[in-house]
Amino acid sequence: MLSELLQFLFSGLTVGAMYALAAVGFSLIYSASGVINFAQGEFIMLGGMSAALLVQAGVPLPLAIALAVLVAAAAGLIVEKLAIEPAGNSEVVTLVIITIGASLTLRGLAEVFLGKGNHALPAFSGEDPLVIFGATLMPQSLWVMGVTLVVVLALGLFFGRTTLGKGVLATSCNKLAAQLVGINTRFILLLAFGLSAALGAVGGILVAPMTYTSYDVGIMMGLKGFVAAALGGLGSGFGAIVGGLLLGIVEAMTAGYISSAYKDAMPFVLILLILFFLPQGLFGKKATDRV
Amino acid sequence: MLEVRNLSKTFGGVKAVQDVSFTVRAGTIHAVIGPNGAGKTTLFNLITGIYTPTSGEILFDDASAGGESPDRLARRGMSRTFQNLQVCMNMSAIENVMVGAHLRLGTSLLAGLFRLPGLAKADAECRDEAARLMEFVGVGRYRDAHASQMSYGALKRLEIARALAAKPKLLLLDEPAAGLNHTETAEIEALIRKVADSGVTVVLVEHDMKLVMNLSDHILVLDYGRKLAEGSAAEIRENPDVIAAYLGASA
Amino acid sequence: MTMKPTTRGFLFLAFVLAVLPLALTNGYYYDLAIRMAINATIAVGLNLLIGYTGQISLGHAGFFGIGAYASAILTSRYGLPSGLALIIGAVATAGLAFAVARPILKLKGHYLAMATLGLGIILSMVVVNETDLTGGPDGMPVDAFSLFGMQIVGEQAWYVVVVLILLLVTRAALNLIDAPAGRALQAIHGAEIAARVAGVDTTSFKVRVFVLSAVVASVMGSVTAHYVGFLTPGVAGFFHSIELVTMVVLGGMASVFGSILGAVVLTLLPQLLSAFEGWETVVFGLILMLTMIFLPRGILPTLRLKFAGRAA
Amino acid sequence: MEKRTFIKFTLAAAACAAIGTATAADPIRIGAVLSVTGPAAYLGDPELKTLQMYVETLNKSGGVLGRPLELVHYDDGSEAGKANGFAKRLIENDKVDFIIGGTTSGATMAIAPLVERAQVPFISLAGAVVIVEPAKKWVFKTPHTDRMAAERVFDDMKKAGLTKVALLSENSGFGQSGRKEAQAVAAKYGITLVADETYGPKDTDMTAQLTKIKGVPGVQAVFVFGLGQGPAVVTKNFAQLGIKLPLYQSHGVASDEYIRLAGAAAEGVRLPSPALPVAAKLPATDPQKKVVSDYAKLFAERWKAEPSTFGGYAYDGLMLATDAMRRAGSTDKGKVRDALEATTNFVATSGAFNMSASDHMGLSLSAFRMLEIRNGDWTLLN
Repeated sequence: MLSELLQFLFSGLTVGAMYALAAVGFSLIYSASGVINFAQGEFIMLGGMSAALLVQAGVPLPLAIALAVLVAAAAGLIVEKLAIEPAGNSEVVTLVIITIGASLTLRGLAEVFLGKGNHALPAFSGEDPLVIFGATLMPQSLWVMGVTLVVVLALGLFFGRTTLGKGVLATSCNKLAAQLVGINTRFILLLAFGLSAALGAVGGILVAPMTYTSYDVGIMMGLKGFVAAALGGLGSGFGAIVGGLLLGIVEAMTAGYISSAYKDAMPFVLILLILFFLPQGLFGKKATDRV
Repeated sequence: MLEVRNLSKTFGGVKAVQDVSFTVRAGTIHAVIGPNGAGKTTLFNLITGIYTPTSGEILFDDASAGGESPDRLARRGMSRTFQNLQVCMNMSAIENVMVGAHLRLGTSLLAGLFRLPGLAKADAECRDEAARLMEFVGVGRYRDAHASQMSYGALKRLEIARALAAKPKLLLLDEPAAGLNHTETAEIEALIRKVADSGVTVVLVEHDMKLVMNLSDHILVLDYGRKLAEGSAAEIRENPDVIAAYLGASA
Repeated sequence: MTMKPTTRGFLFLAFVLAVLPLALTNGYYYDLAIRMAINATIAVGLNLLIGYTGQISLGHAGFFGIGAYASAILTSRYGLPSGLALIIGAVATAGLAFAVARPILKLKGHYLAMATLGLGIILSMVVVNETDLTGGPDGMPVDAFSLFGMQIVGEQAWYVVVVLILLLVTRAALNLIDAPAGRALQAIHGAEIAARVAGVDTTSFKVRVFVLSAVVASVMGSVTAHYVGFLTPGVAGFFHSIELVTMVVLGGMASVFGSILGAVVLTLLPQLLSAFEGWETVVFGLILMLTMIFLPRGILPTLRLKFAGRAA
Repeated sequence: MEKRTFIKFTLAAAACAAIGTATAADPIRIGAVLSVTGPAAYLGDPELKTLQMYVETLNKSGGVLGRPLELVHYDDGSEAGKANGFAKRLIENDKVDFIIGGTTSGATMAIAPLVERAQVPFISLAGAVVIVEPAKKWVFKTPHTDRMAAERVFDDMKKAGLTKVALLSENSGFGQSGRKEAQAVAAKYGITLVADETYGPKDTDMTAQLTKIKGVPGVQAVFVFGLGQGPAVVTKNFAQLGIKLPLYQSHGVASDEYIRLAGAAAEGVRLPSPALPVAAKLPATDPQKKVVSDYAKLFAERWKAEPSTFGGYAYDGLMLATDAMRRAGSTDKGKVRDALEATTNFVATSGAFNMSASDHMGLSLSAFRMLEIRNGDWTLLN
């Protein structure tokens, strides 16, 4: 029975790491702009789809990955430049609707130009599962988890050690004050979108060998990413990772031990319970009203 | 009217208000002064129920008021204005004032949906009353304006009108003259006097010493969350601790 | 005596709805008009919550779903009269909305969005999975609506019914925003702390307006179920919720007539876009983005502001 | 033609008052409501492509009854509510002579009451049994039912002596309808369903469900009912977990895409399917050989894409419709309907259709071929 539990845990961690990568993108943009970017899922889709189609066209895998990340990052920059920046200081709901519009546009373009089929990407390190205490794990899962870990560490360093990273944090804290001390907040916002899109693409590429990819995978990944980010506490990179893993594990455990029919509902029950007691998510900053 | 006993409030490790006690008698004007960060606004937030005290007691009309919600305190006759304006920019000026009269009108959602006869009449009266109050605080010319079209000084007065619309017994004014020029400050001073004369007990936080000294019957000085001194304007002016706190240790 | 602008607007709306049938030359146009009116009614109710009180909900399709499935299940599986089923659905919705409102509405901003989204998704999962009751993803048929032995059949009859409901809800919403309770709601949006200090029991108001908007969605869910005659879980789903919110924001937050306009635009758009042959999603997304970028307050308020600016 | 339609629709919608004008070269109007986008796009997309392609082809060869065909199609985005609205538009506004579509069973059931009331012949492309049982006067369908798929699989299992079967179904209309039918007919073949798990249409990992199934005592085979990428993920997870049981899929994965996605893991998977995937491997004597080969060739040439069995259903629908019109000698709706009901031994991609007043699908169980994947390709089982 230990092997079963372990198998559920592996499943949860693999899926959870995917959610975590999606959630980090949400968190990053939320940090810089206070906006929940509903187009985040489409960056994930763009990464996976571009990589898969490039490989099919005969481009070597590493080059295809690099190009796919660039494609998604470019899409992120375009969305910021053409949709978010002109909207300026609109209300948050307005910005949310704009990102939904951006998401539909990107998905629609993918549908028209990349087609509606499902595509696979070859696994990076073969298809032979590793057996650990009777449970099996695909090498690709290790890639997903490993890269997630690297991303966390890299973001930690970026925010903690670099001026640019601190600039992002300052912008999120108080845009006006950040501008006053000479931070180019427009550049920060552009950076956040480019970086989130690139991160999303990395996630989309990593999971494509296991889950396949198509023009509409962004919807589900985007939703799960938002949930994971909120669970962990919006704007907290660490929270996003924990939220993602927790979400994946709860889903796998529910499917394994309770009911696979309700496995998608369980994370939301969990979220409601958590939010009732911790209104800022697990690791979100507490805000006090100042009057 | 208002009695504060050993009131303390800590945020995390920071002691914003520490063991403060004072009494406000009915019909007086009471000022709270102190340097920035002395805990004045926190004290207001504790009294008006926005924060819950860490320890200590607040008595309003001889009944406990500590930790009670702002809307229930409003029901009991307490009203206030804010240091950072809290005007509803999504509403017209007069509607902002009418919100102040919220408790005296039918607040049933159903009554509102079906515009029951009694409600329409009361509401029309409320509108006239709000217009009178706007005249009273000196913003009558904004009667048909939207809140977002008003100047900063006018909005400060609008907040006072809204607070008065509740017909409070006790009115707390948080820096009513902040950001105003000389003339405007003088006008606000006259307005506060007028309000007090109409029988409302006033507590105010203010940095403008001239206004404080002119108006106040009693002054409470806070420093680093603690009570530094208390007394009449003349007493406070002479108090060496207050002078030291305001002018720095070098004085 | 001058007429209030809202009264003028209301009379204009009533006039348009009264003469519209002259332009509705076939059942399809009636169908469009009916769907617009249903969406508009929900949007007006939702705007009270989102636009006026400033509390977002990404889960209202869940309430729509409760009403719709209550009507479908109670009438076809338990033989209850459709009027009674509608009321039971509305009461159940009110009960659920009331029970969850207090903890949920303590949340702010995106967390509130998250919680309402979660609630909506849980409800839609129930609809998908309880196959025996709901027919599962393939859906279930719904009988015609009948009241005192009279059935509502045909587009013309339904048009009259939904238009009357729309006018009633619009009038009630206009009344409310002009009443003390409505001002309290707007004050919660504008400056919540100030509202509390003025004596507004903000929690109670948020809860009540949440329940109110949920009940409107539920009733329209029942109406839709009987009108369309067939129900699938999509009606309770996340995308329907987003669609409803988009109607409110696109038309104009805190504008009753804006909501109606938003509902009209969003109902009509997919029909117009069907000419774009595969580009529908792209064009829809672009229209959504461009409208919100250039008319950030929503169509109606921005136009009104521009118009007023020119007149002044 | 597309451009003309576009302008006309825009004008019509803008003015909100279009009046259909009849011209001398009055085309036969075929209406279609398909799920070209959304979760069921996997089905709806090849269906639309097929209809467009064959309307072109038929028109090149002179149309039907000397009149050209005109296709009026709408995308319901995989939402039944929208399908209902678009069907109303086809009937009331576009005044079509015939309706094909309803990609999903939900969409079909939302359209059915409308065509019954308006008396328009209608061929659905969805699988559920409820569409044609009991038979509705104006409603027909081309695909095999999900019950037939379950029966074909259980029949094969029975022959192999497999009686304890785990069911893993997709949480979509296709999967849940299949699950219901599988449960209904299992006993008839002496099969006990020892597990009943589901997965979401866009799920990315099914190892949890499969681990649970693996742990069920006595389980002898696994039957998956789903569409698109989900069953491929299941197949990969199945291999990952080293489960050695026979794996059966439904006709929902009868496309080359499935083999490409699942790769080596798909080796040995069995499923029921129309003849299309094995068109080239059919014996020359097979009556379907020509029709499926021609369809596959034409589709691949026209769209530079793999033909799919779902497109085949649309082909069958259009051909049945035009055949009925030819036999009826007019587009009179009542006569076309009667002719359609009288269809006998009409060979199409799904099999030979024999309609009757009580059978509005007209396919027999033998029309389903049992396939196995060997060496990365389809093999026809006998």
